Amino acid sequence: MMNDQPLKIGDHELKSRLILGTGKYASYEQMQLALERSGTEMVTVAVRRINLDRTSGESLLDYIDLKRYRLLPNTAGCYTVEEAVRTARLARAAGMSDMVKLEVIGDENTLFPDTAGLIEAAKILVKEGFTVLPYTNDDPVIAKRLEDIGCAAVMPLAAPIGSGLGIRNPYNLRIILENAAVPVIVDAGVGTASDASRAMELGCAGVLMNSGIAGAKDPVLMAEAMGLAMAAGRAAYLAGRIPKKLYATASSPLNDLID
Amino acid sequence: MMNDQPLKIGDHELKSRLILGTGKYASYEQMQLALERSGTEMVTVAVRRINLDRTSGESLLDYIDLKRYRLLPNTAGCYTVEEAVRTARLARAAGMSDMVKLEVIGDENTLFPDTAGLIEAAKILVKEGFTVLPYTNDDPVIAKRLEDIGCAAVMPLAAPIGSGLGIRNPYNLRIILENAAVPVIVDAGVGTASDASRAMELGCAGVLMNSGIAGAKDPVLMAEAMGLAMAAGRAAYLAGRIPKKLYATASSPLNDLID
Amino acid sequence: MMNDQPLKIGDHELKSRLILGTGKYASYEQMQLALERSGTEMVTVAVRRINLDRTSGESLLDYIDLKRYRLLPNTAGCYTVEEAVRTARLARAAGMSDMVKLEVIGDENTLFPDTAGLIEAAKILVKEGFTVLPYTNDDPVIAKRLEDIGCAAVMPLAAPIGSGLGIRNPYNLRIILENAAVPVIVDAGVGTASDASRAMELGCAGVLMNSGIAGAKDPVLMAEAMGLAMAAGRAAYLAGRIPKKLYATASSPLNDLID
Amino acid sequence: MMNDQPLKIGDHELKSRLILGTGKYASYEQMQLALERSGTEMVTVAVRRINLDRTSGESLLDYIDLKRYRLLPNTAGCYTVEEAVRTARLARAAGMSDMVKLEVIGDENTLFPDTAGLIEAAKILVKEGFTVLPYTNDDPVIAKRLEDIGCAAVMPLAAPIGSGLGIRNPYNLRIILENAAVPVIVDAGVGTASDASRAMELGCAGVLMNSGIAGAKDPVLMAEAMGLAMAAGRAAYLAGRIPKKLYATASSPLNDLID
Amino acid sequence: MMNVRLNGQQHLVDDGATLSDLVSLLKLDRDWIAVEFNQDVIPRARWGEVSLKEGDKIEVVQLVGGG
Amino acid sequence: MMNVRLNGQQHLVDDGATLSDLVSLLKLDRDWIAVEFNQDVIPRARWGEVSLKEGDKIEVVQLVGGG
Amino acid sequence: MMNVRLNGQQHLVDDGATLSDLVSLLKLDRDWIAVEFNQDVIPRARWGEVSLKEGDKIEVVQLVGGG
Amino acid sequence: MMNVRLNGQQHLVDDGATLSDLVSLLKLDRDWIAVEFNQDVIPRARWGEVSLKEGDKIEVVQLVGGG
Repeated sequence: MMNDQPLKIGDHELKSRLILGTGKYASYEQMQLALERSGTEMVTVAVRRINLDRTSGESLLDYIDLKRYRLLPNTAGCYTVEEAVRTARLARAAGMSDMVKLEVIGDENTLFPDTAGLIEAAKILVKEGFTVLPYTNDDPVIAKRLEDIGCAAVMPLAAPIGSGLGIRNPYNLRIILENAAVPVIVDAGVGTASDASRAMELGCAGVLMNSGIAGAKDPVLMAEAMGLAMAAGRAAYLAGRIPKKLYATASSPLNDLID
Repeated sequence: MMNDQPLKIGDHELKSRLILGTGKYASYEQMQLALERSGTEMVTVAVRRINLDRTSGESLLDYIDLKRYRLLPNTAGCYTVEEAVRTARLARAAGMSDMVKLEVIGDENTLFPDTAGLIEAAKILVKEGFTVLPYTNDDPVIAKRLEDIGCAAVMPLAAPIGSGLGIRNPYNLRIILENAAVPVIVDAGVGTASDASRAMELGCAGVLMNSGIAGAKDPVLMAEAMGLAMAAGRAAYLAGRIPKKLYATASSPLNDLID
Repeated sequence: MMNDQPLKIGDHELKSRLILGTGKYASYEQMQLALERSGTEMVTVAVRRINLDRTSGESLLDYIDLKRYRLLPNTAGCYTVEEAVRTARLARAAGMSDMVKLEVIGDENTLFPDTAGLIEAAKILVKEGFTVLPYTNDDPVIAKRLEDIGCAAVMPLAAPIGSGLGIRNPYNLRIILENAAVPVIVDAGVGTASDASRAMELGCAGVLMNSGIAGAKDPVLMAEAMGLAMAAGRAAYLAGRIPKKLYATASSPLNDLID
Repeated sequence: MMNDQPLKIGDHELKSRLILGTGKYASYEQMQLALERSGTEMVTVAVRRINLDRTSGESLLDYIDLKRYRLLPNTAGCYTVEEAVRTARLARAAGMSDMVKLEVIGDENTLFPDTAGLIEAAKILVKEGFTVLPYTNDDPVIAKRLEDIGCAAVMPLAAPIGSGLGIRNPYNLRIILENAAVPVIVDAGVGTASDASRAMELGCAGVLMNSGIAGAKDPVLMAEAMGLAMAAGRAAYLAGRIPKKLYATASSPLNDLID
Repeated sequence: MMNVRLNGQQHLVDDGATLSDLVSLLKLDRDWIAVEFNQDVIPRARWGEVSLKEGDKIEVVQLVGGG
Repeated sequence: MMNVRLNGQQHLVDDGATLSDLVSLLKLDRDWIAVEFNQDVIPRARWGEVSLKEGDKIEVVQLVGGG
Repeated sequence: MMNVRLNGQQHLVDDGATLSDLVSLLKLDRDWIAVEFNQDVIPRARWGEVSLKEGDKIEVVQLVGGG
Repeated sequence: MMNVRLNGQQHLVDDGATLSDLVSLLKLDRDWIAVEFNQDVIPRARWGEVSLKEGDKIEVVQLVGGG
């Protein structure tokens, strides 16, 4: 098997370059199997109020082996800098992790980030010692700014969250990649295995996904597909693909034909 | 790991859905490693005159473990029905296999098939008991005709041989797939891992490639990438991807946010 | 306005490079207006048995000014060489034109051509002095063969007839264009104005369409759109577009900024 | 010819939906011809220091008939809010127009906007009574914010300025269009005629371009192409295109065939 | 009287009738139609020379809207 | 007894109760939850030191599935 | 005489000169140029009212081709 | 001695030689090669039965790398 560098995010090292969300599975058991089968080593979690009226019953964390999976809390659902920052702090207090997938959402229909708010929140959290992984749009200027203020990675969307549209603008992604010194992780929009491979072939450091797996007809099998696709895309990137040409080149010898 | 049906071509069954060419490697050793790493179980070979002036030295077949790999001789380089049929017969006599990757080439710059000649040659070889796998263009009418005359599979090109352009016309491929009762194997044009995944996600039964691997900077690593990509694409196809949507759907809960 | 060469097909010369079908309009009046507004100079017509039970009433040709529009009879609906050849002969006898849009259909769901039959029929009709414009797939080998046997143009499909999918495989079209000495006219599949422009920008000599106009919500306005799009695409092709680049180049001066 | 509404930007009305830049032409004469041939009614101009060492000679404005063309001064080259605002004020003083194409550039390689600065500058200028047309990225959240603060239009890029890549992300553009109450004008990235048509077919209110014309081999002919393409795309949008389908639909009658 | 097959249907015509007679009887506009007689196209100028016999197959076609 | 605002709802607690008391009363698993007290996060170790007063705003959160 | 900063360069003007004088001296076409004086835009109509002082910063701009 | 055409070139063989003799003389590995004799493929088992005559055309092929 190929020898690859681990993915370094801040002080953390990951062998698998696939980061998985834990939302929207039919059951915790299904999620657990999907995580396992995907080979992931880092999973996102959301921070939510405890519902005091419900008997708590089982908890997500009963199903996540913390020796195997690192937690990456998110600030999903936050529409302001203040909410995002407070949520990140709560996540750190709850999860004992300094990492945060920072989301400051700008619009509920597209779930596109509010990039100005994102930068402001990132500045605050970097100063407080967080390892910040911001969910951002695919704008190269924003990506560079996030890197410049100390984010540990930048996580541009491939397409809207849950849309399954795949990499809508590989051009912007290429520009971001050519100019980034921190890992570029595609976050959101991946719909199927080849989307994940393609992100890696472009040179991305990793891919974060949730709906593409949890929403598949068979989420556990799709998790396996995504794990394989990440490895495939990474290997293809490292292996160096053939150039594209309009015309053909024979793969069998041109001489010694019978006549 | 996923439970998948084997790929059946005539009487033959293959667990790996990747078929590899054996041409254009830097050395037999490199080819051997690439075959191994890819997980393939069937490899194409060409039929050529023995060069009587050269001391023969090593032979391709010294490097192909026939217990592990089935041979699929091709008729590459044949521009007429007669040449292709004679070459197929020689291949059968030499290789003790009844399978043939049938090529009747129509033009040396594109290496597109001469589909009329292809159909004629296929008819002859099917009658002689060959298991015929024809290399064809992506025309649904031709594909159907090849199936109707008894070909064991149809192998439309994704793009010109060696071009690395990937699947140029997924629409035609979909039409071929929806109307075929025999395996549809993409043959030629695959440039990188995501191309292979995408072919499988469309529902293809397999992919045949050579230049995409042999021409990569690191062919052995690309072979591994392709093996993974085939498994990824196949699993994604079986798992059933999410539908594509223009707008977003949140993957974290919408309720119980702090305020 | 630009000075362009006329489109020469056999002995015929056309200023407009748009060829229009006359089928599927809501009324002859609508068709008449659409033809007018599009600027076309050549229209296709089908050959059909006179229905002896119906009182004939108005005829298509009452609505086509033959001083303005040249007729291009087609062999639509023919599935065999014999039917196509007989239909072409009848068309010539009826229409006093030696031109024929030759169709030999291979399959009723895709309406893709039967290319082997097409070549056979074309040979016969060329020998009989017809100016043959064959509707073909986008296979470069077939296109070259049609040219070699004396067709006056080749008319590859952009996508299935009536599908509106636009140019599905510009790569094949480019190869056909680079190798053709006769006019290459895109026939079928154009759905909107930019599809027509794109065909012309690739270097096509013309575009033939019907459903894209007749099936639009406002066929007369779409006819105008298509006429404009043809002129736009042709002019852009002749004007020589800028090369594509990943990064930006300023269009305002970089010096003499205030500070 | 079609009856279309004029494009309204603030208090201004334009019959042509094409806005042209005036930079990078080989000569003022060439620019003048290009403007004429394109049919545009509004042209962008930049604001630059008068070079006191150079004998001034001819001026751009000697070649622009102000009865025919409205001026749209830009703030190209401005990297800060302050520069952009000062430049806009100077433009108003010089050009007696209250319109400004607002640019706050974020990066010199991509010329992508600094969207946070853009919003800040737009706020100031709207308050000062300017009709602000901001050059922005294709982020729906930013577009909405610009509209909310009173911009008279939003002008998302199709691709980097001068890149000629065309509409890289029609999905984002569609989302912007579905949510905008002000005109959406594609600004930058258009490389050829079909790109312009496509923008209009998506429902854009207009297109602004410069390099695509000035950088063509024959700028005057390309200007004509672009003018035609705008009209074609607009007409196609208004005419309502046919839906896309995978399979074919015949355009000639299916009955009354000979047998 | 005799039977011919006209556009796929049985049709009665007078003994000795020509293609030209048939076209006249059907009241067809002679321009823009074409006639096939036993699978051979007969030019307009020769319609009067072709006499019909029992069982002949005749196709009379016109140009209609098509793409 | 006094009223505090807990997770957006009114909640009665004993006079002098601390955050720690509150968490115990709610029978919450102390691991993997976090507490915000008037918009400041209070580390687990300091929950015993923070006494509640009428009108205090408390958020108690946990980690749940999300993407 | 005194020094002002005109378009980024040192420039000598007469004592008591106005913006209007400066524009005249430079032989500039008054239409289609604009003048910024210490970062404030001065409308054409008021150029005569603004007297220059040592060290003033003046920008005189025109419209040029741009996209 | 007589001349045969072997793989496109003239080749001298003994009178009465068979295909089997020819393959032996060429020191070819009998596995994985195939022989065509005047455009007919001759199965390995029958190489000994086929005697060569002046002008016969023989193709001896092997499997090589190809795609």
